[in-house]
Amino acid sequence: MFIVKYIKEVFNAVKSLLVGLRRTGYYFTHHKEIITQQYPDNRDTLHFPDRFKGEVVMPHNENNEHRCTGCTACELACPNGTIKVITQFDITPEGKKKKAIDKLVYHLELCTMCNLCIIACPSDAIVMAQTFEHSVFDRSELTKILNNPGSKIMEGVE
Amino acid sequence: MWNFSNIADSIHKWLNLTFSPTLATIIEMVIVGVCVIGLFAVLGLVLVIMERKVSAWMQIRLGPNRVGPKGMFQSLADTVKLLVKEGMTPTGADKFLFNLAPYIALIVAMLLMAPLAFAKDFQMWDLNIGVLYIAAISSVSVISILMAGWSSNNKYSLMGAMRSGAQIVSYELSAGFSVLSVVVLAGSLNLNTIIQSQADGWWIFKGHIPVFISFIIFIIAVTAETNRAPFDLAEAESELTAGFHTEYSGMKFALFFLAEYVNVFIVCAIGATLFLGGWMPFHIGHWEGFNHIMDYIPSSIWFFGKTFFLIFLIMWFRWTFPRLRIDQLLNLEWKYLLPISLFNILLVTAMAILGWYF
Amino acid sequence: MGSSSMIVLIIAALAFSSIAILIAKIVTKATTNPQKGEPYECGIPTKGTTWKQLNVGYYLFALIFLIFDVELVFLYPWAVVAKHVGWMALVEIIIFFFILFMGFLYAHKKGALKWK
Amino acid sequence: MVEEIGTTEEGDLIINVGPQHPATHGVLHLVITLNGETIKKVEPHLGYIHRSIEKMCESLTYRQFIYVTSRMDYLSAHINNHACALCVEKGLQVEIPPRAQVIRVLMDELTRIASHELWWGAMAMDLGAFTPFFHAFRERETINDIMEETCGARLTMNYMVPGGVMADLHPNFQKKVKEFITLYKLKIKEYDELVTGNIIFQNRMKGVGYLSAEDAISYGCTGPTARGSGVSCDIRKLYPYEVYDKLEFDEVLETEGDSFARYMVRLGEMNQSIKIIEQLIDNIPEGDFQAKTKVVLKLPKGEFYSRVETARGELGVYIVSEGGSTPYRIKFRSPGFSNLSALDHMARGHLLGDLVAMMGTLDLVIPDIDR
Amino acid sequence: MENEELKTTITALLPSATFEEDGEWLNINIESKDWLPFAQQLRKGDSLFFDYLFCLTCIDWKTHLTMVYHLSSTKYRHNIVVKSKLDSSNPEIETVSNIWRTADFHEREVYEMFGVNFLNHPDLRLLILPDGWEGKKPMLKDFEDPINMIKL
Repeated sequence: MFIVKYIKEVFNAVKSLLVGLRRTGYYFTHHKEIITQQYPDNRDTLHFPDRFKGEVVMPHNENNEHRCTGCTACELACPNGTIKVITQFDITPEGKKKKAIDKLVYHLELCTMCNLCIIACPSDAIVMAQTFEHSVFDRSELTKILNNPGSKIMEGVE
Repeated sequence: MWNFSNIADSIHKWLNLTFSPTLATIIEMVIVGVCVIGLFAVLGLVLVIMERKVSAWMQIRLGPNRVGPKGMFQSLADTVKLLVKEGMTPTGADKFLFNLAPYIALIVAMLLMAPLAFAKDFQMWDLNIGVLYIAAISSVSVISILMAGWSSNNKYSLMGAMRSGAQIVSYELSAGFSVLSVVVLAGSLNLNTIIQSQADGWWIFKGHIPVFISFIIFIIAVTAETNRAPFDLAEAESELTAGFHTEYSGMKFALFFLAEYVNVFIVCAIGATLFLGGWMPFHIGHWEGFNHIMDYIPSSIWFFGKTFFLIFLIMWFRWTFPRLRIDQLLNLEWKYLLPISLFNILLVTAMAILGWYF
Repeated sequence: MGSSSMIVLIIAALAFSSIAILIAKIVTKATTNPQKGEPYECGIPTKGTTWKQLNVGYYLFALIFLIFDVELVFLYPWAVVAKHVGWMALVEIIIFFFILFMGFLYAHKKGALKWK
Repeated sequence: MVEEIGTTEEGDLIINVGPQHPATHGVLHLVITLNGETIKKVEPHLGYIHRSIEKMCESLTYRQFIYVTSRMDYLSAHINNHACALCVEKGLQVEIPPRAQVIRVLMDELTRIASHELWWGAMAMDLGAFTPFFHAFRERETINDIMEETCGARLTMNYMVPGGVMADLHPNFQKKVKEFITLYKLKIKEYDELVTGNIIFQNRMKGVGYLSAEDAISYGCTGPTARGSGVSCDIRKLYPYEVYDKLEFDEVLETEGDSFARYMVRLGEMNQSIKIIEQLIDNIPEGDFQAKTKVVLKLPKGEFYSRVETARGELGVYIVSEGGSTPYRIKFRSPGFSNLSALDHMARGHLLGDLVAMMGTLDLVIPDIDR
Repeated sequence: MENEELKTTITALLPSATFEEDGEWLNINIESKDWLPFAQQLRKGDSLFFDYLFCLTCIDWKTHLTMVYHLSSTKYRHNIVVKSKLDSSNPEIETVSNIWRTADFHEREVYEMFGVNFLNHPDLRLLILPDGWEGKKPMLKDFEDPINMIKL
């Protein structure tokens, strides 16, 4: 009886190993199952969902206008101090003083893509871009100014 | 064209005609040395890329595909990388043994090449005790591992070396017994005679189930002897980081790496020689027509084909199974493989005496 | 080529590894600092010495192996002639194995084959 | 007996495993006292990635601190966020819209499957089988793609806000989840073929790292670690939150208490999660995905404690509020910290190779332990 | 057991205990010197059976420290919170690591983060902080990080 048990044990062990070998053997012969993405080569066909949080950008229209009013809601919402809004006072054509942004400084190196600033923004001036290749050679390049030079606030945005 | 023995003969004749016999012998030796070194290097490169491709495909990956066509030169690039790495010796190490160990690993691997018959009549040393020679030399390989592990003055290395010491000596037994079963059937220790005895069929087919069992035991034992997964306890990277070669870097590490792969080749070549007929083409009994067709395929292709099939088998094991624990590893040997092979050799002897093989 | 091939192979192995290591020495630029020479232990300085008495478990297997390996060497000449000698060879080897197996069982009973 | 083994003697080998070690999956540092191969003592040294999240949260507002917790147990980031959101909601006493509740539960369960997938692969890799790791990633990446589409990120989603979720589900969500379920059911059989049924694997796991039910409770083990010992501790069953009380699923319990039992619990949990997703995916109620909350959240003075079941066990969030817009003191009772404390007890007397199996089945995520 | 029942049982055990019920669970305020015997009774008592210590932490109230123990029973599924005031100049309390072994690690964490000295703790060493850490305990409210990168 001992021998029968012994042989049974060996048989079951070998069987379980063969089952595993069959599985890897299957994948060895079926190259269609390969899931590798050849990343730098497939850059053109890479698709990112619209909601992908890559980095904060400020869209400008063709007249170099943005929607930021300089209300600093994003600055307050940010947990890391990523955004600094530097405001200045524009003189409107009517001669009134109006608060506007001089620079919207964005520290990408501190950003954790938590999306809180985008939600906080009342005028939808900033959005998340789908970029993801953020590496640079110099750390200072990660500090960005989001508004284009000479840009203005869009008409009708309060 | 594929007949190596003719080429060797013509070179031999030409050398003896042009030079004095002594000089001719020396030149022949140099040629052999260079050839063996070349074979060594090529084997290392081919086996590394093969392992990487096999593992990649089993793991639903593409594997290396950047250097050269389909990544075929990847291992060359790896070699260059290892060449430019600094080979360090730890301050606390036993420097003499530490530097000696890779040489020994390589010498052992090299010496095992001698009795292998790579093709018909193409053998360095037609030794009449070839099997014994292989068994004797291969047991030296454990010394290089013990040396490397002990001299590193690193606890992981030490444990890896100790483990592999216990492991290799244990598995040498069942490897030896499974080899013996073929020796009993062939009645000779000469590798050439063993190959000749398989002219009408390989031992794995002729020997029925007992030889098949010893073939399986042989494969398991040599996987353990070459320290490959699932028996890679000597370098179990999730327990001992890199085991016995933790402290080795640069070219010294590369030599260990190379020796490991060449050892895999050698044990598979031995397996192919003993069980699958070496360079002997696939013959079935007295089917003259079929045997004749098979003879058209050059003998070197038969040899390398069989060897690489066995290498693939060992790689297949590596990329499928989890690693064993040290006590399970020794249990497997002492409770399963050794009693089975002891019993098996009796069966084979009975079979040999009765002549139950065609 | 005969037994001279052993010398050739040893010289080839030595030449191969020496040249490889020599080239590596020439190509690489060695820098030293005390931390580099420390034994690797996951980045933590090692505690105590490495070269000390180790658990006997490893050596036990080596000893048992020794016994069996000597038997294995005895088996080689037997194996060559077994086919010619005939049934007597089988009977002899069964007796031989029986003694061997008794020793094996004894070692097993004593717990020598259990990992400690 | 345990105490006897635990004493160090002359001739014992002290080995550091970690912080730079393949088996610790991060920067855990274990000091192991060995006699031969037998473990006498395991002593964890923590703190290599301690970022003092509790202290950080004291200076962040209730809206902001949720995102930080993604960095604790990054494999179940979503569930961590959930625990924090629940705690804040408890203080604010807001009603969460049913749609948001269902979305949260769906995401939780997807995260749980993703986490267990990674655990499965990594554990098999620890035991020396590399191939399962890549096979596990195939399914995990599918979940990550679903997450990316809806939440905008693959790992640290930050999809929770107090009062609901940040955005509505992506239109493709239902379709993709159903596709995933089909894929999962097809591929889960391979897991058994490759790992579960394998004789080497079973021998490595069975009888290794035994933890009795009493010890599991005493050490504060939760999640699959405790359920492998037969302790019923699923927060989703005991203290149901969101819609868990309306769902049909089983608490997976094994009684052996060894590594294999913990392994089987996790595999069973993946199937239960699929069951939950199947129940919910066609029944997502219409409505708001977020309750109306004030811009600046202020919790009333008091103490709030919420607990959820993460992939690793019970995560407790304890907020002490002084009535301001930031927490006065916040404490995360992380599952990994308590689970790790049982490692020494489990490992004593086993071999070094078993330690890897034990650590694998404890499913340690180091940031979760260090916080 | 409901909160009312718990209250009567615990009052019988420790008459000096005071209760708060505004939170989710019953809060019990005790003197730090009563803690160890009280903890033993909480663990052992058949009707209480608090075998699961699921959270152990400390709160720095600037004037004093408060140890907070969240206890639960896996048998009866009732929860309580035990709180004990500690003197901030010399915080000391008996360890409960021999009653609930999870307290071992949690107490070590509290020891290094708040400086609470757990009497009779078997292994009260630094767990998370690097060896040789000196100075203020990091989780105290008046801790100033010399290399604080971001100030909000």
